[in-house]
Amino acid sequence: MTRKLKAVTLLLIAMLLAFPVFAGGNSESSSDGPEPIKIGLTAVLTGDRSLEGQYSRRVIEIVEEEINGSGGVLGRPIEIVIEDSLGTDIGAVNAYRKLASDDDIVAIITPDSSNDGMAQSPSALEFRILTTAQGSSPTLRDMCNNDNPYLFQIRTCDETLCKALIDYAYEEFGPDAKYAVIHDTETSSNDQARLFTEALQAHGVEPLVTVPFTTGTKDFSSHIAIIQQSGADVIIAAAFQTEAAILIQQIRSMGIDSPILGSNGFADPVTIGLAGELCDNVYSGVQWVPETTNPKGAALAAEYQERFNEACGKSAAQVYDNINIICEAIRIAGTTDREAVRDAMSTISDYHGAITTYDCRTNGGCGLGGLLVRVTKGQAEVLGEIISEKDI
Amino acid sequence: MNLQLLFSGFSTGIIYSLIAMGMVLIFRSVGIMNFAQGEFLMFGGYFCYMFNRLLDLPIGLSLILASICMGFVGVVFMRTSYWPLRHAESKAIIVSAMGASIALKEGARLIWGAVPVTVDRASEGVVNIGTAVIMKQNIAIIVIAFMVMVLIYLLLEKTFIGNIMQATAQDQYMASLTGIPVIVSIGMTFAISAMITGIGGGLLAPLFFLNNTMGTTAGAKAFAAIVIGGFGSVPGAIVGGIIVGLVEAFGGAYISSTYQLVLIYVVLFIVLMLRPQGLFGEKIQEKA
Amino acid sequence: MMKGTRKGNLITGRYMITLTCITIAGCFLPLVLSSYMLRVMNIALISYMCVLSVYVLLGMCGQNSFAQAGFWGVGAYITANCLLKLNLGPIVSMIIAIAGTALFAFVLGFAFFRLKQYYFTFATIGLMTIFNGLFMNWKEVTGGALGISGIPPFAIFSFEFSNETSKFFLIIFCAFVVTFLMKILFNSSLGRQFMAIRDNELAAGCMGINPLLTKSKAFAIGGALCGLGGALYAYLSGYLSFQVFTYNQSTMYLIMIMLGGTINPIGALIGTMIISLLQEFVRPLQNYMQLIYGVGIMLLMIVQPEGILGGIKALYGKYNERKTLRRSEA
Amino acid sequence: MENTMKERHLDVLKLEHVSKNFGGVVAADDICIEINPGEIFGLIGPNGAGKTTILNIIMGIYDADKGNIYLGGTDITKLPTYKRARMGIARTFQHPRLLTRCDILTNIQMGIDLTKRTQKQNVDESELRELLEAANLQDVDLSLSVGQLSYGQQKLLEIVRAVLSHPYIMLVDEPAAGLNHREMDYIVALFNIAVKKGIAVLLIEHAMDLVMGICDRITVLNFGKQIMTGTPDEVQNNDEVIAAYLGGSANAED
Repeated sequence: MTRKLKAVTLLLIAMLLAFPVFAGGNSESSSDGPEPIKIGLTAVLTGDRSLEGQYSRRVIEIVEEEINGSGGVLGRPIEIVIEDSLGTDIGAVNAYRKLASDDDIVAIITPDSSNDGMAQSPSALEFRILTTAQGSSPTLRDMCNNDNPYLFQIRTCDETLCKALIDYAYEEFGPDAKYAVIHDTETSSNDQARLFTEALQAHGVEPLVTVPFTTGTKDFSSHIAIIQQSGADVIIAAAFQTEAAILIQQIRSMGIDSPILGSNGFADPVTIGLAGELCDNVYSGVQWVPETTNPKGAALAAEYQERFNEACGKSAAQVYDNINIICEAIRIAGTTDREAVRDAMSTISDYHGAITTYDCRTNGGCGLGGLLVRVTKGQAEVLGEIISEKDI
Repeated sequence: MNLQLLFSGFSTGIIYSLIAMGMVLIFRSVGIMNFAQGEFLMFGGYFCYMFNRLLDLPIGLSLILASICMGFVGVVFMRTSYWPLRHAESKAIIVSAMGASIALKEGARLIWGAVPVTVDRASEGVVNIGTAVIMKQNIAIIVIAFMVMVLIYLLLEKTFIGNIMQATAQDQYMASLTGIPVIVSIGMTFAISAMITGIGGGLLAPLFFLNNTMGTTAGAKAFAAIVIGGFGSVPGAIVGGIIVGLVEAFGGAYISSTYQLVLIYVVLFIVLMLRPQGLFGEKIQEKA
Repeated sequence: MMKGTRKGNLITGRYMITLTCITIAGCFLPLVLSSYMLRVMNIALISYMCVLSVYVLLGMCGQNSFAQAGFWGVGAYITANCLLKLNLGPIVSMIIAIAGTALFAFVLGFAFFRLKQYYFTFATIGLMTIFNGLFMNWKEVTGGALGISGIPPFAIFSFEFSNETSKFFLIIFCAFVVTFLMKILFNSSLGRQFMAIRDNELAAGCMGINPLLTKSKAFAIGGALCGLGGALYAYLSGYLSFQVFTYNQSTMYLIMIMLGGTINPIGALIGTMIISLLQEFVRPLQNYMQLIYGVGIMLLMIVQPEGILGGIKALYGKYNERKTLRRSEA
Repeated sequence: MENTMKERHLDVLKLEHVSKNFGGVVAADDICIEINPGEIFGLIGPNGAGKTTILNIIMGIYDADKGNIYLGGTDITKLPTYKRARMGIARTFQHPRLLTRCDILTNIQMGIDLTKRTQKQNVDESELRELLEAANLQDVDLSLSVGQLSYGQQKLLEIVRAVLSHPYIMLVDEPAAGLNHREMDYIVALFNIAVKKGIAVLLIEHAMDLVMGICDRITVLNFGKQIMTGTPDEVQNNDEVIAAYLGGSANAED
């Protein structure tokens, strides 16, 4: 490396590093008009779960236009500040604390995973900011209820959806149907498998076999072979979209066309996009499908499809609801003071969002319901709405 | 049931062999393990997706075009990540390759988005042999991969270009003395390595779908394949890859489905404890 | 020890620079930094300890291990279990974590160091995958995929290190002590044995050094450092999950020490700070952050293959050569 | 420091019918050598005669196929290298193996560590000064990096370190290769100090004037076979040796 070339490259790196400093905060800080109300969002923009980040980044445009178009909140426009949580606890906590130490941030939304929510919980207690969690596991719900008054689980707990799906399946396939369970050992899939099994046991039925697999497994032939041997005629499965699509594809290609009761990843537009027609005869108790019968949800799905030419995913609908419910709390509180907004949030008892209705009187499991869907001819067909009451 | 496991294990295994072969070619020519080889697999898959789904070309043509593009990617990778560091310590080259793998992962996400995608299958449908239902795609993978290996064998052993590449691999300094343009020869080695692994990506896509981080786990398994097969030996890499595939399939079914990935490395340790230089490798001779 | 003519040659005087840097940082940073940047600095200092373990293994002993993040996890989970399940005191738990991880690494060393060069490195990649698999699936000890939450902060007698600044003082104190121990190790006979093995294992054998035992000792010291890092991380974050103890984290440690320079711990400190701050610094780039980050690592390697410190040493080397020439002419 | 070896046993190092072949190539064939304390024992022969192989067999880097090796009466044939070193064998290499990234004092300290561990004695400053003066290294700044020493100085430093570890015997592999005459005298000075301490020296060397000058006895090897063992003048007049070196054999005399 000649000396001159080395100097030039060093200069290049220095410029490369200095650039973000000048870029400063987010680009679209509007100068004219009243000060915008800032809401923080930590999302996984890079790495394995970057799909969630992509949905969150895109739905923010719709939400900001919608709310600011209709006069904003308390007469002020809102601005969503997004930080990348890099898919690890450390990344999630760093992103959270960066947002929290900016005083005009009123509330923060966690990434779509229970792990990240639990990792951010101690920081939420330290900064005393309203934090809405997108994770769905019961452990997160208990943490919201007991340990952290600032943490609200703005999501339907898996328990409600899994129980509703199993109850429906019990009627549909009759009492003597035999079940096998296959699930990812990742946090939410792990819980969902346990909840499916408990719901079955409530009906006095035991799953013949339970086959766990680690996240990122690609070759399920050995797992499906175990299920085939068990002679089950209904398969219960819990996994993320990519593994779900691979699993469905391999089950169908091995000639097994028994119905599959899947977690919310199984009726997701991405899964259907990948596995296509093979997804038929898959039942799922989900938060969200683009073909939702919920009026607000249908409007959001249409707007998202028209603007991005892509089906609106679960993460997008969730971020949409989280932002709107925070704005609702700010309207009730009448101020952007963090304590007041938090107290206002716990008064919300019947908020109709794009996914379901929310009751935040207790922090855990604020979402009350979801949708029961079956995939036919590559389309998610809504069989019915799941709704449950919150025992306060 | 075992026949199904055999075929699916064999077909995934042979993909790992393709990655491992790509790595060994680079290792033999420049003496370092390429930590970004997994990303070649992913890029090959995405190129195939670009030709197949975005430009609606048939899958066969897409695979060929994808591997040609991968050839260029291989050369560009060599020029930016290896060549400026060829006189530096091997650890510096490893770290530079790691930096490149992070950049390649993010680059793929920015170009093709984060939504997992797929490509058409090389051959549709299934074949029933007795009770076993075997996807034609698995058979197609084994056939195509085998043809690629034969092609590479012929290129390396029989052709003039092959001899040049072998000579540079043996001793770069001597090769340059005999008039071989070393940068061209190493460039070709990287190109061929990227092409082989890229084809693996195109073949794997219909089964396991493409996302921008699929390269890392595949790369780690290819490492295991190389070590089991023995360092620096191409047949070792091929056999090692197939062993990894089979261990994954049968281990998952009979031993424990949760620790499937871990089983591969347990087998790796057993092989290393019995034969520290792997099945085909030569013992590392330390000179006094 | 022989009292040689030991002058401020960069190679031997390096420890003073590292120690002074840490003490200056210890006094000024808490006043300057916001609590967000303080958390980034805490995480960086914890990573510094794990990068020191890579320094001992790679810089001193010439063995490249990818399993350091795994030992970091082992230390963290031991601490969490001692605190929550066996409800031992915070200090006792930390000591058990350090000793336990060190012993575990020492025993593993005997199996792993039968392998040479590349084989050892790839065996540690396998070990890292096994660690991550265990952290994710072994429910009783690691809480499985949900991890362990509610870990109480560190406390001595009655004083609890609960807020960020007090945690910072705890961590930077440990960093200071650990760097000082490195200084003692480097000048001890054990340190010299490590370097003999790094330069040529056979020649080391000819000087009465048992390669297998000495390399296992290096692995044990590396394990102890990662155990301490793990314990401090448990106290700092209060929540542990498998997402953090991954293969990528181990590669991050290698990148940090390669950027800084493997010759001495100041390289480890520089490398850790550059990477940790680089990651936070490019946050405003949002979508392109990791791309710039990856390219940045490549460029830094191309410009300075021996790491920042290598460059400085090269400059110093030239100054030294002139000094010897003058001497021999005189 | 009086060498205890003298009272304990007659010969320091004994090779009994040692032979070694690498897949057909005979490296050593039925070698029998006995070295007494404080004796300088030469090992000469044309290139490829198997001299370094024998050194490696004594050191345990290669295992002997047949025969045993005794160090002061104890059988060390099966021991690993580091155990043999601790029992009192020091070794220098054709190309110096020093800690390249450390300073000179650390390299010297390596030898002293071995003494402290094996004989629990500290090495005093005077002994080090005496050796450095013999090697004309006394005015070199010890905190300099080893890389800044010349090739010759590095070889001398390796011998100094070997002596400092107070072994019973030193295996010295071609110390004079690449050295000028002035530095060869330093080697002779260092050997004299070693002999004074009762340390035996097994010397491999091509520089005939050095070998004939200082060796008490010499063994000549050719293609792994031991042609003869004797005093320097016996070796010079033995016609078989001359044939191996000068006359009939094809390899050129270097």
